[in-house]
Amino acid sequence: MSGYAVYVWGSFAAGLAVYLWNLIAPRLRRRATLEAIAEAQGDE
Amino acid sequence: MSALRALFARELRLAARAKTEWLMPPLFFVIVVTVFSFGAKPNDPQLASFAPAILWVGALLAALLSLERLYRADQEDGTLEQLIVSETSLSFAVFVKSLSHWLLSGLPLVLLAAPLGGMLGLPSALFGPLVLGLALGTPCLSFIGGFVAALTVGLPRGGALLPVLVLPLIVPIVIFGAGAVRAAQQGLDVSGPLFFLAALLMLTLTVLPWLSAAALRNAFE
Amino acid sequence: MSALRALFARELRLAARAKTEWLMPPLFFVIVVTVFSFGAKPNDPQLASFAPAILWVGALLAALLSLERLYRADQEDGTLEQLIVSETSLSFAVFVKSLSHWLLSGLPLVLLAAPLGGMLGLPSALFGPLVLGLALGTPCLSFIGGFVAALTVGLPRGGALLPVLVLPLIVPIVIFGAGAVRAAQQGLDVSGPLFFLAALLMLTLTVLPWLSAAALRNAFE
Amino acid sequence: MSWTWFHRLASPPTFFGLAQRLAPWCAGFGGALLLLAWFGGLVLAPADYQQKDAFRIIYVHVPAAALSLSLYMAMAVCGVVALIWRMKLAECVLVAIAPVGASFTALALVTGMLWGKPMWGAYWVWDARLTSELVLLFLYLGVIGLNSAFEDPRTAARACALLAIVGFVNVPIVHYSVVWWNSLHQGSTILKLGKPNISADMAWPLYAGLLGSYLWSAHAVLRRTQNELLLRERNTRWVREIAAATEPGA
Amino acid sequence: MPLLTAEKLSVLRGDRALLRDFDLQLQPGELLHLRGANGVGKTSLLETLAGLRHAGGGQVRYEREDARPHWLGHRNGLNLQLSAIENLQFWCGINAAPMSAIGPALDRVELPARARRRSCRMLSAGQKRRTALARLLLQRRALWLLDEPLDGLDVAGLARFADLVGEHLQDGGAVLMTSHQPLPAPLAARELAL
Amino acid sequence: MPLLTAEKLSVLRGDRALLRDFDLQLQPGELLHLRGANGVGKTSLLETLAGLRHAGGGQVRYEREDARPHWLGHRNGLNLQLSAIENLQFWCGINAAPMSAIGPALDRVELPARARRRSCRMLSAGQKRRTALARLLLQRRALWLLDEPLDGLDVAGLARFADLVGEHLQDGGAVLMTSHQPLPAPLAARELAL
Ligand code: HEM
Ligand SMILES: Nc1ncnc2c1ncn2[C@@H]1O[C@H](COP(=O)(O)OP(=O)(O)OP(=O)(O)O)[C@@H](O)[C@H]1O
Ligand SMILES: Nc1ncnc2c1ncn2[C@@H]1O[C@H](COP(=O)(O)OP(=O)(O)OP(=O)(O)O)[C@@H](O)[C@H]1O
Ligand SMILES: [Mg+2]
Ligand SMILES: [Mg+2]
Repeated sequence: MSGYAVYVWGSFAAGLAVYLWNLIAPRLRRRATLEAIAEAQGDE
Repeated sequence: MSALRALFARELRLAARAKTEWLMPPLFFVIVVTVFSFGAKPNDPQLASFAPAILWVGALLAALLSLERLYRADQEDGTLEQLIVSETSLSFAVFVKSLSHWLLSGLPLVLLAAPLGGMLGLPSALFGPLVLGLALGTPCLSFIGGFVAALTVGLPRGGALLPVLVLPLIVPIVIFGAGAVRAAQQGLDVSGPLFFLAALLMLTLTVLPWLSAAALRNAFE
Repeated sequence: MSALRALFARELRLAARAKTEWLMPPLFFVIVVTVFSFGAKPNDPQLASFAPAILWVGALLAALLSLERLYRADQEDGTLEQLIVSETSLSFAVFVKSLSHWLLSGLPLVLLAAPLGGMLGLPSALFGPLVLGLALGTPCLSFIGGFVAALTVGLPRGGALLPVLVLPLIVPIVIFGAGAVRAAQQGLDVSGPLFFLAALLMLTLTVLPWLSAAALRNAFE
Repeated sequence: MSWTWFHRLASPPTFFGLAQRLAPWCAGFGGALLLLAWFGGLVLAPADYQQKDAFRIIYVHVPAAALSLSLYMAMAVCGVVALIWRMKLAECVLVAIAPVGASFTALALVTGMLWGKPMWGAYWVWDARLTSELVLLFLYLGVIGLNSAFEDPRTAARACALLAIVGFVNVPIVHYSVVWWNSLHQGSTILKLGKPNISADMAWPLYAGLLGSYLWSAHAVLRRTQNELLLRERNTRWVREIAAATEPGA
Repeated sequence: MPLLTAEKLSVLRGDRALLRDFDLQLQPGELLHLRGANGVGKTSLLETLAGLRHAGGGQVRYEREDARPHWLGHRNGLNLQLSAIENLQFWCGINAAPMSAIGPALDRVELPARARRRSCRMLSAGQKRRTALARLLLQRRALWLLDEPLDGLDVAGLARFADLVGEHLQDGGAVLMTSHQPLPAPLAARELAL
Repeated sequence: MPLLTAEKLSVLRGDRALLRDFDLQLQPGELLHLRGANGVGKTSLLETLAGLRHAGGGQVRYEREDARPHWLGHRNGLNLQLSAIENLQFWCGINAAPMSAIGPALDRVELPARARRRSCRMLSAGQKRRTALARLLLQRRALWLLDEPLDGLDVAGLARFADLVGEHLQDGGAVLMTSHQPLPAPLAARELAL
């Protein structure tokens, strides 16, 4: 990488993190939300 | 007409009641300038080149200090709900309130800018763009700040959020305001940034009162 | 013991309620630095020499902005009168409240000072005096500000009066704090200003809670 | 012209179902394009004659930067719709966009900084493009903060709508900053329509990455919108049914 | 012609519907006393009728497009730093009412002369409530929407309130109010329990 | 031995003396209902008796040096961002009362379960007042000083209030309260008109 490895790989790593976060975070939220709703239903 | 008079009279009366209120923004302004001059080496020529930034940031922060209170008391004592059901349009009331905020906290800074600039070693040739820029920019600060105050009035801890919301919206104004002085420092044409400020002011004056009124109505719910 | 826990828990809970509140003070500082940097010439290397002043003014302002709210809600919703008739001494409650104010709005700045100084181009050799000064000075800001907030809590527009009363008390702190960094910049001894700040902090911590409690009692009437 | 299709689309259960069907396609196509783009960018594309391999950062930086602006624009449009028609769906989309937009803005800043160090010799300079992009991040964070500060989600969303609309002034500033100020940052060439001055073997991974990123973020926004809808409609039958269906053992 | 019509009104708070398909008509001369347990939604309903809160569905109509009700909520709408007179002057200006109405209005609610010129912060709870009631007299509006107007009023205050409302009804106005206590003596109200 | 003694008490507001040489004794089991026109000085007197306001002369004594009364003023003492339970937890901590008292106290004032865990901002006026009343039950204090405690309470709320006060009196406590409306049914009070 002509001496720029840190910067290039750093950028792609940051990119990977952000893309993955955008995949996973909504999914985790979805699960938490549905669990909370199901739980609230159980209460009633 | 009578509504205009009533709104103005009330704001001025309230300001007059707290006898030292009008003192606060200039005082804060002076202190910011003082801290910066202490921070620099005595008689540092660099101070002059930072003068526009210092003065603009001081003006900005001084405006910020009083913004949180703009609608809070009105909301808490029920004045806001009475205004909503009144014959006067809420956006007009918002307009007058923001304008009086400027008169009480922005205008003194405009008047103080030249002497303080002198203290910081700013050449007097630059007073023109400095003062003109502040005269165009500080009303924008009052109206934008008023908008954010309206957004956060329903929030118990809105105060913490307010500066964080105001500052990004205000950055363009500081950029152009301080930019005008810098342009003059470098012998460039100052009319560009000043026209931009004037355009921003027009936009602010015409659009923000409506949006602020919508924010206030929304906060009520 | 249980009173200490209850007071702390309440302050932290209130801060946590607005889920992003803890983000706000750091964000605020970053924004102040941003605004200032952009008011100055782009990429000006002289910015570094103003870093201590910018950071100290930012700290001051952050303290000022949140101080007005320190006792106001408690007074308006009747918590204050309940505290007065409670088993817990008012000055103890005041101490804990001021301390949590510092934890929530002063400490983040202390932690952020070095990275922000770096962003402004401050040499890392100066981080020591900067951070140490802020660590000693920001609690003073919280306690002095809390005292003045107590003095003015009964006043409807006390908020406006507050900075006017606080600033003279606080200006020495800011000047010594920024002075320590400047001394280090010039290769002078920094212990003088720092000892002064430490002494002021001791005085503040021991005396002001009592005075604040007296002010709150007085404000009730 | 009939607006019934629009109203039907805007009804929460319909939109939820639509998003449920659309989202996997967005993620699938987007992911495939992104893989292709990164492979192309990291392996196939030749090194730049000036910047050498550092130029490869473009394949992360430019899509992120373009998304940061596009998502803000979408958010402001949703704000207008939410305020004028008081439409619940628009409120949900608005709130859903903010974290996605913030993440891409942060990515644009980070990759820009990583690119700036080798090219300009500093991670950060107080330059118009950089500063206005930082302000964009603050605006996103402001929307997120404002949204979380209100207890009632509808009040929160409408406050966010107003803020998003006012904050929109910053978007042209970011875009034109390189024109209005003499900036260190390079001007718009690649994203300009017409003939881009970049060689084809460098260009195609970039365009694939752009398209892939738009699809990827569309997926995130759809999913987040679904979450918002579930939360706000939690007392309706259709949500209860979904919740019951996903409960293990139910 | 009714002064106030509510049709198929829904009142929402948070994600809960307090009222659904609520219908109401208020004729000139009518006094409606809204009752109900704590938290049943009286205040929310009144705020919706006053136009302070968006209806979750259905609609509210006044006699004419531009008619506005007088609204008195839990909060008095008095700035505590201004005196009673200054507060009323402000509202006269805002609503284009004649300033000359202020003195007589304060006489009607029997606010002592001493209490009129000092800042409202120095008034007792009942005195503040009386000042807020005086605002209703500055300007004729046919419809009054009052949320717990009797709060804090002493025996004489209740009698004055009865006078005001009685007169307003005779003039062809209508009043919709909530109260947990029975209305003062001569007032005869239609009761509506939520 | 009286739970509260006031001797030659003066109550000043601004430059005016509202009361002079006022004497009062409250015995265990006694309920005193303070009445009087708006602005006569009931709130000021109660605040002075609670130790919130300096007496302009004379003195106030409790049963013991360190005895503290329960105080309930116009303001509820509830932080609006915290839930009813969180507010009461705070007061338990401050006054070294057991946390286990919270649930039963809220049951006694019949605050619905739904309303206990959401922030007090979302409670209706009467629900807030009930929560404030629950604070009196967290911890036994012999003397209760209540300023218009009936404000905002619905019919059921008044009945609950009567229960609480009745029990407190039977336990040997004393209550001094103001109210412009008559006290709810079974309570028999000594009346004192200012
Ligand atoms: C923190 C630093 C940086 C930030 C915040 C930043 C921000 C941005 C933004 C917002 C855009 C999109 C503009 C638009 O769509 O109108 C952009 C585009 C771009 N940036 Fe950066 N940038 C940074 C550093 C860099 C560096 C160091 C380079 C290369 C030396 C670079 C190269 C580019 C290129 C090539 C484009 C595409 C321009 C086009 O449209 O043709 N950026 N950047
Ligand atoms: N800060 C003050 N300075 C001077 N006078 C005051 C102040 N606050 C109240 N007053 C006056 O003191 C008197 C007594 O007020 P107080 O609140 O004790 O009356 P109250 O009997 O409780 O009336 P209400 O039945 O309306 O609650 C009133 O006439 C009021 O105007
Ligand atoms: N911001 C809010 N979000 C959700 N629910 C709320 C909110 N504010 C109030 N509520 C709930 O709405 C219901 C109705 O409140 P409202 O104030 O209209 O009652 P009310 O009939 O006036 O009661 P009261 O007799 O106590 O004055 C209450 O149960 C309350 O808990
Ligand atoms: Mg109510
Ligand atoms: Mg009273």
